[in-house]
Amino acid sequence: MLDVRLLAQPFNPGAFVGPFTNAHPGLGGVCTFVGEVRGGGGVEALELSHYEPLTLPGMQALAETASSRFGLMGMLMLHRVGKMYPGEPIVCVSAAAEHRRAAIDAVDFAMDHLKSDSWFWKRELRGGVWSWIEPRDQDHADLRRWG
Amino acid sequence: MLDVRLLAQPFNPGAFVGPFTNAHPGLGGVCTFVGEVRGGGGVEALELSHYEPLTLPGMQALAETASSRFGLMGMLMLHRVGKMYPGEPIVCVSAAAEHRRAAIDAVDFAMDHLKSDSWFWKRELRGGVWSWIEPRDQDHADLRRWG
Amino acid sequence: MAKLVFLGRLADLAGAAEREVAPGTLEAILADLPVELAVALLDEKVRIARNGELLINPGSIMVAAGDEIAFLPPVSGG
Amino acid sequence: MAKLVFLGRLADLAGAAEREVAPGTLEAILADLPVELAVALLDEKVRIARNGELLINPGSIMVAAGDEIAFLPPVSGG
Repeated sequence: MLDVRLLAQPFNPGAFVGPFTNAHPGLGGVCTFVGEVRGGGGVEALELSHYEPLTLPGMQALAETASSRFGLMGMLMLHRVGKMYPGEPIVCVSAAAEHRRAAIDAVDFAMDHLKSDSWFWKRELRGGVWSWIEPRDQDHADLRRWG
Repeated sequence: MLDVRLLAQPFNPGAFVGPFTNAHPGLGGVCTFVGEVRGGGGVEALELSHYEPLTLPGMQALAETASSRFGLMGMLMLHRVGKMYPGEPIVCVSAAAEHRRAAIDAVDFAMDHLKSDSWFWKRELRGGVWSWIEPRDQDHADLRRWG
Repeated sequence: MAKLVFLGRLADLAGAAEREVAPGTLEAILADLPVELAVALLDEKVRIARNGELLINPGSIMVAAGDEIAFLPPVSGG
Repeated sequence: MAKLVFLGRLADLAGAAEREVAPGTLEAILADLPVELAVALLDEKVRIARNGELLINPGSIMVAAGDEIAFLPPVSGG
């Protein structure tokens, strides 16, 4: 089962991961990554914008790629958009598989692609001033790991 | 925070992962792996035995090693013992870190070591007959990944 | 009319997330925009999509009435 | 008395998870056990712990009253 969503409001990852896990009887393992907004360096808020016609279809395609590449039973992929605050979950990716290596690798793969190859633009509020976050070289290095 | 436990009764991973996450304000990400008892191949039940003076101290040492190797903010490590049934969680490892790669790698590392280098002995019930599960070559290959 | 959509920092530069324009060639549409904005939109790192489809070679397209042309700067990453 | 603890399949072979024995050298204690069990306990893959400490060279140890000697076959893995 692929469950891919953009969420405009704060969410509780456990409320999605529990039902996702239960939807796959016979699984061997579930790996989940939850990213939160970091508050370090004086960040007061983060705003994510997306482009409706590309962002969700792109995530759906990524979930399908990860699912077939790693032979998953299912993948859950949730991403916040809009304005959010330190400590709030921003992304949650879960992979259900028969074997743990597939589940862990699929989450690693999906996170690398979500972070650097998905249609999201982020800006941060520091000291009352919004500024856009530019791409990082590390992201391209992360992607190259997957050939 | 290191939270390492042996559990003799069925458990709900979310009930541990939620509070574990909340105990680390400022984290960037949490990676969690939950393994369940697989019911394939006619397995009716699984029984895990452990040796009290070695098993829990060994897990504690593993959590400390993973935590310092990957610079974690915390690690949660839960393992069932006793008799369990297909679909029940058998292991749950969570790593909280500032950056996602550390969290994901720490879970991968901890699972490889928990599975093949910890003091647990498993037997399976199939067709009313219990039989011990022997070590697998794959486990040693998994461990060699970490040098 | 057609619609231009500006993502990320391009929206700041354009002063709005969207802008209505008359149909025509993309070249002509850009020529009517403030120069600084037009230059930013033509940056080689900015991808262009028409009606949700990324364009491989957007330079010479015709923008029809009802089209939505999106300008997508590099995503923010990690 | 001292206590022997058998883990995993060794408990099946011993017919019990634990066994009380008189103190003495490990060699003498094993010699009093059923031969098949003694052979299995001496398998090079079986680790031996005294009072929760793994022994590097258990061959010649003295087992004192109150000691707990555990026999640990290879763990099950994956």
